[in-house]
Amino acid sequence: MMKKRIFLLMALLLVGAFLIPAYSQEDMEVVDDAGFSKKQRPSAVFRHDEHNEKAALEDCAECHHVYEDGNKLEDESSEDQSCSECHDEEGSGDMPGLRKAFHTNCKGCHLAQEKGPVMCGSCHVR
Amino acid sequence: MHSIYAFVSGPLAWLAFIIFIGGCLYRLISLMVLVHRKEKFIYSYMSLKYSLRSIFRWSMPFATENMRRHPALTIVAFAFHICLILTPLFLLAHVTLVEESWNISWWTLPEGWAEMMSLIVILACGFFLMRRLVNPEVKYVTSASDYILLAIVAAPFITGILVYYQWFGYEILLILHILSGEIMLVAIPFTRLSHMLFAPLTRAYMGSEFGGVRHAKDW
Amino acid sequence: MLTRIEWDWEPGSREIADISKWQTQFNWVEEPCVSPNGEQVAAIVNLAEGEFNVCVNGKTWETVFDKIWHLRFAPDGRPVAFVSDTGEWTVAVDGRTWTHKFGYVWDMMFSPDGQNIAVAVQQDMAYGMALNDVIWKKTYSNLTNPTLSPDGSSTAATVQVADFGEGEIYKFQKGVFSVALDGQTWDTAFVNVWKSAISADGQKLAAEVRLNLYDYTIAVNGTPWSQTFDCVWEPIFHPQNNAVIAPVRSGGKWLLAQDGQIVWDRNFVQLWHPMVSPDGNTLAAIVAPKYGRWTVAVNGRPWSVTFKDQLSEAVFSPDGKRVAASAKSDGRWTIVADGVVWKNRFDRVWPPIFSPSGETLAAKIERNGRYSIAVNDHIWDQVFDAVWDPVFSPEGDKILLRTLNNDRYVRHVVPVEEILH
Amino acid sequence: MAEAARKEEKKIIDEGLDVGVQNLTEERIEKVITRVLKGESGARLKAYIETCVHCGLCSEACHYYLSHDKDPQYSPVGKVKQTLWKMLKAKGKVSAEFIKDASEIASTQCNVCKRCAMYCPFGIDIAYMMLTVRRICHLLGVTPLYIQDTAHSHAVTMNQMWVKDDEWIDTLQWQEEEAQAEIPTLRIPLEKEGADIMYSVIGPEPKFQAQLLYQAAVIMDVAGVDWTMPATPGWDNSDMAMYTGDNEIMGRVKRAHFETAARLRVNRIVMGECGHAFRSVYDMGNRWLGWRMPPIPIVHAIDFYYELIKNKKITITEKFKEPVTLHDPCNVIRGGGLAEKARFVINAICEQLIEMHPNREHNYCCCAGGGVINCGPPYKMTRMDGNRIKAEQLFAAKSRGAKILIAPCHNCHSGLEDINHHYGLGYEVKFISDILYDVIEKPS
Repeated sequence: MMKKRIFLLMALLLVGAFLIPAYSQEDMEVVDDAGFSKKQRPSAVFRHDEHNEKAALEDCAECHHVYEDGNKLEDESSEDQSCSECHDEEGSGDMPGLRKAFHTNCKGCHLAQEKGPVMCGSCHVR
Repeated sequence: MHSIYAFVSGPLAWLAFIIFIGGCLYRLISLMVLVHRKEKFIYSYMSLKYSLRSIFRWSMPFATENMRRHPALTIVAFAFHICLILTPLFLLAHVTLVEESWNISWWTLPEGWAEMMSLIVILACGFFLMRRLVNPEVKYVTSASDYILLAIVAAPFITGILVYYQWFGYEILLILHILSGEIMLVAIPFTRLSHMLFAPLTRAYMGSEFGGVRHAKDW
Repeated sequence: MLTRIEWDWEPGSREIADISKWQTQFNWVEEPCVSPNGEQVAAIVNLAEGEFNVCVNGKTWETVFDKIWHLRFAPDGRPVAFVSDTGEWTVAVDGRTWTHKFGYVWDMMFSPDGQNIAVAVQQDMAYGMALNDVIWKKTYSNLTNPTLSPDGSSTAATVQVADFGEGEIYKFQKGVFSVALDGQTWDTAFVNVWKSAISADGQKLAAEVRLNLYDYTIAVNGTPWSQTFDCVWEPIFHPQNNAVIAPVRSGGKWLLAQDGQIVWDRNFVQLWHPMVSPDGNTLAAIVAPKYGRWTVAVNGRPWSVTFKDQLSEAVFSPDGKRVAASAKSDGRWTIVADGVVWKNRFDRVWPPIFSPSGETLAAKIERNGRYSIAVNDHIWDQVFDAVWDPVFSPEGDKILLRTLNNDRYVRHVVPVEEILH
Repeated sequence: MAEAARKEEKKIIDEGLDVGVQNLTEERIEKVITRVLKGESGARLKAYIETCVHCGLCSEACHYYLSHDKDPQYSPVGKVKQTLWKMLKAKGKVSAEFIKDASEIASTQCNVCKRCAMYCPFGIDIAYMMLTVRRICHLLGVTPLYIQDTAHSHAVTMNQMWVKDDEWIDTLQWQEEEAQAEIPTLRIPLEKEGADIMYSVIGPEPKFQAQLLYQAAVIMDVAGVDWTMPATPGWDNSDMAMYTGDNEIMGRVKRAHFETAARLRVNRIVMGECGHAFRSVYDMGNRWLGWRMPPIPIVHAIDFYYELIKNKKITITEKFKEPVTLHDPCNVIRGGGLAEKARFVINAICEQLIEMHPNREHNYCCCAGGGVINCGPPYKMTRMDGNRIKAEQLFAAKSRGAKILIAPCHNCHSGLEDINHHYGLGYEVKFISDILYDVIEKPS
């Protein structure tokens, strides 16, 4: 059951990586904030590959996590999805809203690692 | 920068809020204790009806004789106080920070409004500064402490605007912004900014005396 | 003079005089007053311009005066008034004037038995006192706060002992006032001397004094207490041991002091009119335990019931076991005895009076402009245009009532039982 | 500039201040200031001092400030600065000369009219602070001579004018006799125990203005009032000790007043047209004694006349013809809410009332009250120069036709007489009773 699902995901990822270059993260400059109905700040600067290289991030799920019943699933990741597919703007129950999700994800890690920007304007650069 | 940020936005902010809230409670309680100890009779004249009558009247722009006599100051003072209180409370960035820490959030001001309101506070501080420098009756009773208080109030808004536009050294300014906010919080209970706490009380007392005993208006 | 036991205590009503007849007889009739035993009613009457007399039970005094004021019955039943003839004033007792004449006389005082009559007098701007037509040997440039000793044998008053001109504030502040007992002042002078009291044996005189503009104390026979206070009220003498008791103010609160030492263990927002029970065992005073709240404190313990407006004239029962007072809250009067408030409320009530045994308490009351009496919280069913204070019979089973209705003055003796039912 | 101008004015010689300061030592000053500011004062003073944001908005409330070309030293807060702020800042370590100046400022440059309390956004009571300064000066023995003498009079005689016990009664009997020439059966009932009303007046009435007693007696008689007057001290409702900061004497005098009324068992005390006396029996004296409100209801003359007219106890034969204007005294209007009743009375007895502006609670002070006129001749010019604005206000009313100035308060009355004369305004100053006495129907 579990193996089957991982296999399926891997397959989908491969297809996605090759067939949809438009979604390639190589060119990514800012965080995908399409999920916000109204943007109040400039999009957060985020160069995906450069960041990951610098941060020596191997595991996609470090950011592209999957949660089930409040627990992070160790072997699963969600880089095929938009953050906003799970995190709507409002958030519900344990699921943080989109803004909080971004902030927790980025700033939370930066604070923990004591690396990377943590102040509003450092990401939301004018 | 991380550690400084973490310090000013973490322990220092906690400290500032604790001093602010604790200080306010301390000041209010010690005033009440003083009333209880030495001027208990004051309680016997306090009237809810006339307290509210007075507070309400003095919370309405142009509802009192003196407000009508100084229209510019009235407008500035009301705008100043409204913006001074609402802007930090409903600023998106502040609410976001609160939400990150305690998972509670509330309505926020559109960024453009907040910007305008901060500017209003700064301009109002400028207006007050001019009054202190130019109006003889204000100048006469102005001392260094009054300028310092004005600076304490203006600083979070000036730095706030600067970090909003990310002019000059953003990170340093943000740290300064947080610090200036914290200084203001700490200053409120222990300087004449405590009129935030006491004005409703003095107003209520005068309102009660004028309404309940003197049967006269206090405006 | 008949003692109270010899008065007519036969129950029933008796009309003594019809004052409406006097009104036809004279230009005008002033406020009537009545004798303690109720057998006489008297009033100052005007005969013509500048002609006055006193009418007692329909009969006028022999002499007509230019002016008469302050007609009162002495406790022994003699009518006394201040009278003026050809610009000179004196005292007339039962129509007979004193031999001494004065520029002015005022402040009439009686001993409890009515035998001694004291007044303040002024002649050629020199002030003194006169007791039973005997004048002080020395006079002073001003006199205030006259007082009479408990048995009426001595008089005292605050007197000015040195002259100072208008605006001579520093001379004043050196102290130019003293107190004179039977005309003799203390050797010491003070900035102010107010009310004084004479001991039962007539040997001691105590007065409230101000030493400078700020320090107050009590002086006894000219010697101030070693303690000073922010303020003091008038002293009283303990009837048995001659101790001097007075309220004193310190740190913004009032305390009770005896011979300079604080005797009650708590302070009050106000404390005045201290009084000692006839047996000397109990000390009581009118107090405000809280701001704007009035009651009586007995031996330093205030009653739990308090009144908003005022509390006046607390009295001990003759055996000293009970205390009662008249009190007012929100404009309505009532009586409170031993901390228990009457249920009835009145427009006005006069100082309550205990029966000799202390069991019964009576007071003159007013409701809707009509007067009556109430006994132990029962209101008598009869009302009058005017009544005087009720008087208990020696056994306490009957009450003497002096009333006025349609200008008819009537003397009633009413069994207490009748009012209580 | 302003500093220099102020110094020019300071040529007042007052023995009460000049000799008073000679007895001071630095220790005594410090001790007394500490006693008052730390010991006697409490939350109010603390809150007022710490809430004041030095905005200067109280300035325009003050007639001294307005009359001195907006010299900030005369603004209410300016006077606090020159007195209390400095005492607080120096923790009581101030010089004798400072105390002298503080006494002059607090006693003669503030009428404690409380107009500024209506202009402060926080309702800070600067009059209370000035009275606190006077309290300090009293305890230091540095009070203007004339008013100190008056306080001494209160202490000795329980009245304001050194009227001796017998003189008072004699005066009443004399006025009774005078009035009997007009109404033969008229009486001034002395010591009528159980009367409805005790009528109380201020010391100057028996001393200098006995006609006011006469008028009151006629009004009482005509209205058929059940009234009395005491033949003992306690008849005087006035109180200058209240204004010198001698609270103990204030309390003593008020006690005498209330206990006299209580002894006479009256339902109410009616008082003549006086403002500060109203304050002393209605507001300040009763409080010092522990009474939240007066133990016996106090009815000011304005209120009493209102009642008599409203209840048709008196009839107006013919209204007073000449146009009048009304000065609203601080202590009964701002302090007693009688503004509308005053207008009812004036309109009932006068053909035409021409309002001065500002009026009611906002009327400008007479500059005599608060004990200032009682500080005597040395300060007459202080009052005249200090109230040019009043002259302007009165002049404006005059230019609109007012001829008579009604001032239902003794201090206002005397103060306005001086203003009237000094500025040549040409008013005739009257009490309400002067007119009321004239226009009521009397037995022929």
